[in-house]
Amino acid sequence: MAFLEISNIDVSYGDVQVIFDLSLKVYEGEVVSIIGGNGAGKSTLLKTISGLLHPQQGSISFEGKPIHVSPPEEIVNLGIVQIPEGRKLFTLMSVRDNLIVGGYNNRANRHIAQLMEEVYGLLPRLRERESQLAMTLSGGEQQMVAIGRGLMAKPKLLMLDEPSLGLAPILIRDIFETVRKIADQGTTVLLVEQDVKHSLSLSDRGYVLENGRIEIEGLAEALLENSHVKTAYLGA
Amino acid sequence: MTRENLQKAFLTLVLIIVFGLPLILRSPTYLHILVLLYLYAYLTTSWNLVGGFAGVLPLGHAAFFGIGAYTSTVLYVQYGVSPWFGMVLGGVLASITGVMIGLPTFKMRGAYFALATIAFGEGMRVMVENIDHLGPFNINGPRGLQIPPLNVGLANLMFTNKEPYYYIILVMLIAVLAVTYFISRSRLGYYLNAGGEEPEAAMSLGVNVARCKLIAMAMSSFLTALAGSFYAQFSLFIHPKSVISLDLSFEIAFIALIGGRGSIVGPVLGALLLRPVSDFSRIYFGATLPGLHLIIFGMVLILVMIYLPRGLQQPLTKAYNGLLNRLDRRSR
Amino acid sequence: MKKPIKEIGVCSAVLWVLTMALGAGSVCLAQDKVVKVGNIIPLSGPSASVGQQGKNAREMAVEEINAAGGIKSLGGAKLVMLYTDSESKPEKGVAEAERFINTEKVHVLTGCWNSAVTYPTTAVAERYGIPFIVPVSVADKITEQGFKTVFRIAAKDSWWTRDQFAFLRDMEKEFNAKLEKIAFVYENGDWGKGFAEQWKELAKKGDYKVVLDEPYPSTATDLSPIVQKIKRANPDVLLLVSNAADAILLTNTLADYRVKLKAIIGSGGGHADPSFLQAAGKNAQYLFDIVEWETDVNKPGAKEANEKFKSRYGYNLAGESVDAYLAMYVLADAMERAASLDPVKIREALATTNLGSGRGMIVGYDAVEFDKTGQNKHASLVMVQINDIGKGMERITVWPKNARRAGYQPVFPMP
Amino acid sequence: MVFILEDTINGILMGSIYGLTALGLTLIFGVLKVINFAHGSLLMVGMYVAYWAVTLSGAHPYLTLILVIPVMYLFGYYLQDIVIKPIFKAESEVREPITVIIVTTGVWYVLDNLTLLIFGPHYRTIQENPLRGKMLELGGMLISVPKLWGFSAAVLTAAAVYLFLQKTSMGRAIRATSLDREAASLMGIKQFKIYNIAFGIGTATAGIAAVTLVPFYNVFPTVGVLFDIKGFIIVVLGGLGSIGGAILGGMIIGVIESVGPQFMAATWAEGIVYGLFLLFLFVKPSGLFGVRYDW
Repeated sequence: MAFLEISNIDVSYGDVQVIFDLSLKVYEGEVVSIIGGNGAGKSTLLKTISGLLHPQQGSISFEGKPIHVSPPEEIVNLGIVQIPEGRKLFTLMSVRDNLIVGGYNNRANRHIAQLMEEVYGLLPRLRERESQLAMTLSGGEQQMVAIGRGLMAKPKLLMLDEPSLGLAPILIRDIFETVRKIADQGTTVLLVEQDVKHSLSLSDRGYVLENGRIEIEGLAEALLENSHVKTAYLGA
Repeated sequence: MTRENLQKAFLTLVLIIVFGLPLILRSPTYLHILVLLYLYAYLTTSWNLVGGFAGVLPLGHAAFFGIGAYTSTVLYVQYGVSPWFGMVLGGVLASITGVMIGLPTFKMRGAYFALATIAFGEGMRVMVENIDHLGPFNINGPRGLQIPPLNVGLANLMFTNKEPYYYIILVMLIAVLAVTYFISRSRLGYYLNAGGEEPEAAMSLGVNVARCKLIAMAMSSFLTALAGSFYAQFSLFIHPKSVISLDLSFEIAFIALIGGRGSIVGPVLGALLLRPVSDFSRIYFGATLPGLHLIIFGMVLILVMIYLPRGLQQPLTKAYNGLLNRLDRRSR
Repeated sequence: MKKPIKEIGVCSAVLWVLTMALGAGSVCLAQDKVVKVGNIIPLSGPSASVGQQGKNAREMAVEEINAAGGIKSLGGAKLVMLYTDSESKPEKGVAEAERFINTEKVHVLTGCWNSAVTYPTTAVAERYGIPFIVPVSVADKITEQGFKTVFRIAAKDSWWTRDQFAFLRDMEKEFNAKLEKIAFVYENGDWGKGFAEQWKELAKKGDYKVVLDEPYPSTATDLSPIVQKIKRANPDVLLLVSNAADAILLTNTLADYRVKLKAIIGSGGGHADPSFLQAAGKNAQYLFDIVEWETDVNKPGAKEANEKFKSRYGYNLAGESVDAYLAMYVLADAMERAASLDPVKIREALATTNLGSGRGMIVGYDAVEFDKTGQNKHASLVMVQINDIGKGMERITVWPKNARRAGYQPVFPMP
Repeated sequence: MVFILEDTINGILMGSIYGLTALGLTLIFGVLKVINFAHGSLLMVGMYVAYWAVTLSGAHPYLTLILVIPVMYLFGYYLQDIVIKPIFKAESEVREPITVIIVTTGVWYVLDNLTLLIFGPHYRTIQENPLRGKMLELGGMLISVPKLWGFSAAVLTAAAVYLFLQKTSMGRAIRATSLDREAASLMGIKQFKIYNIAFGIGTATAGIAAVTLVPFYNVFPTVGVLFDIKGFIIVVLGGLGSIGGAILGGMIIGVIESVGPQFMAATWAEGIVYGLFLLFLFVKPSGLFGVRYDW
């Protein structure tokens, strides 16, 4: 049984339908990438999984439980945690407070201190920046905080929306290394990226999303060799 | 009949009804209520140019109304200048004031803009209440100004019965609706709308949002001031607490939001619902259970907003379009 | 979303039908022979308190008149009262006057307490030739517009201010105290401004030195700056025009800051509001107030009327409610003589009023008789002092001397 | 020049009470991004609750806080939950839903006039209370004791709310929601529950302000309106959403109102407040403590 199973969903923003009859699966322990261009519906998909949007048709289930009608806080309580696009930090709060809020959900809130140690262990820079306001950090550091904040929620499934956006190449590598580490520690990862090369190279499987529809799916290595992927996303 | 013809027929029917109404409805009471209803619909339509299309919430339009009322009244009572002239001059003054207040405030976002305009309106009232004489003009501070009902006639915008007032405000209302209609189809309307919803996006397309908003503000305050002069001549008495009141500014905004802001018919629909609710509930409950009519008014505001956050125009335009479609299909 | 829309539609439809039905109903009622009296008063908003008192007083008077057989010359026609809420807003007053005259077909109008509402509203009545009895709007202008249909029972503001100064002179003489410095503090509305302008004239004539002339917004939340200003100007006499909320606040704050004055003189309104005594309590002691009437007035029937009123509504009749009460009797008297529902005849009857006795004449003066402008010639005022002479704070008439409560010695200047 | 000091002190004391009345307004705005036009009415409701609590029990006015705070908290909580929440849900895509402003105005009309209907238009003060008319003499200056209490209450309340927001888990959740609703939801924070709680706390602070006013102020149905506009000015001056800013903004208004009339007519001082407010908006729209473009 799939860990996360999405079956035939349609999602609209107001009157505009963004996702059409989309199905995908994520198995426990996997790293799955969703790639696609601007406006393909990637962020909409993640928002729908997180419960910020609800599908008009179809269903989403997590560990066998249907979640497509649940509000976001319940989905977080189940263990699906999203690190949103553009980081969306709580800019006027300290790094520490950002992390604490990350652990707000029912499963995490009793282990805050322990989780925080784990996060600091993985991302030591954050300990140095602990009492600084999030808005004063550099872009790379902010992304670290966003990831740390996501980890504070004790995710079973961690979803990252464009973690490399707007970062210098050297920082991008750092970020992907961190993601790999997280996956290696046993957290299932669903990664949405435009940086196809990096994301597929650390993934097990991938889906190509175009105009709200899954166009191609397969193993990550296979996708990297796929001619359509190559021409459309790898600039080859 | 084609859809277009149907629409024309419908419009003609409405026009016949509104122009013929005084012939059937002879009671000055109802004409008085209708004059105020049209006045509010007019005010709200003028407000809508800024509040609806430009996507901000101005809550100080009573100041422009007051400028119009005071300009024409002072000139007429103290210098015998025709109120028609005073009306236009008041409009120009209001328009200048509107641009001056718009320049700094349009940079503000949502709540700040609303609060700034409240402060502007209230500040204007406080000023008028504190000033007895403004140069050669006697504005009489908090005591207000009376217009002696002596020289009745069109030149003085003063009549003994309600019908002329009815037709004047009706024509003004139709004119302002037409203006809005053309603006909404013009480039300016498009830019305003774009600037209201996605200011950054509009700006990146090279639209000078600030200038569009200022133009809208100038027009809106000009039109609002005209209504102020009309009101002064209609009621023959103005004082700061009635023509520059926060209540008035609020009511204009309510009508727009209840009707559906940013739509052309919204203000009319809002006035059609709120004015009768306010008038009739006061008439029937005002004396026996003091305050109940305002409770009803408040409840109507709450309920309409809960069930129809986009205003009355939303279901009604849908119904209207549905009706048109059905008739259209049947006639084919 | 579809269902709620329907609900709203149904609700508003029901509302419409209901209002229309009610409207139709009130038209049907008009068939019996009755005298319809339209009353436009503030029942909600900032002046709701005075409006309510005026309504109660009218109601009591009309009940009495109807119980006594109504208008006999019209075959015992009853007075039927219609009330409406002006919310203290001129435009509402005007709209309601239109409605009363055209739709309800009232024979007489009364109101509106707020002078700002009364001006434009009397203009509507004048246009239709419907008589308008003004119990208490005091602005001079109201009877000076050249209107034929306006009749005011109460004194106009120039008389109020005149009597305030006459009182001051008399007291100075009686107690052999010379007061020189005078301060004016008043709400910044047409009422306060009207008084202040006349005070200035009178102070000049009376050789007083004006040390402070201060309007304040009646919406002020803190009056201690004003009180400080009074304290520093150090006047002997303080003249006030205040609405209820600010009258209470001002009186309490004056006491808090231990402002020593020789006399404080109110101008009715807020100082005459029944809540004032309750809310200001001991701080109001020795304050003078000018009113048209007081419970201790030496007139037959006054005491009984007040007791009846108090047992029904829980507070004393005040000057302004007595005017409303009397207005109904003036109307009944005029209707009796007019013997017609024709507004022209009613107007003529009102213009020739000379009412000197009867149940309604519990006022201090001798008669109600209107001059050419429609002003009651005899309207006069009394001064009261607030003091505790064993039964808690009460209002005691002290001036004119012949009206002074037997055995009471005014405290002047204030200790 | 002692009198300027005396007036300044009075201005600071009274101003801090204005600040306290505006505290809830700024908190509610910070979290919900909505101007609560019913805030003055909530203050009025609080004053009636406090008035009756003191009158019926005969207790020290500040003792009634034990009752007023929870009553007002629940009142605000359920007002938001039942009346305002549905509109937020309907307008969930809008950042500053203007429709909510209309609803809060509707609530204002309903509350004020319901009070008029139930309690009548009378003006009430509490005659017998240990604070009434108490003045402190200090080097020739008179300082109002009830206002001094009000000042302490204002400062303590502001400090308590500030600490609550900074140091508690709920406080952090509230701050997070006010900074980014969507991100907060993704952390498992129940957005609408936070709104309810913020509204409840805001209403409770209005209740505290009501208790500070009742010993020396009149209670009547339209009393809230007098504080409403002042509250708006204060929160913008202090920076929308800033707790300390509200108190400081209140003090500035208080001082202008108190010292200004010594040099001009009091009615002009009112005008100065509006003028200063507009000036401030043009020069530093984020207010004293607000962060630019944050809201």
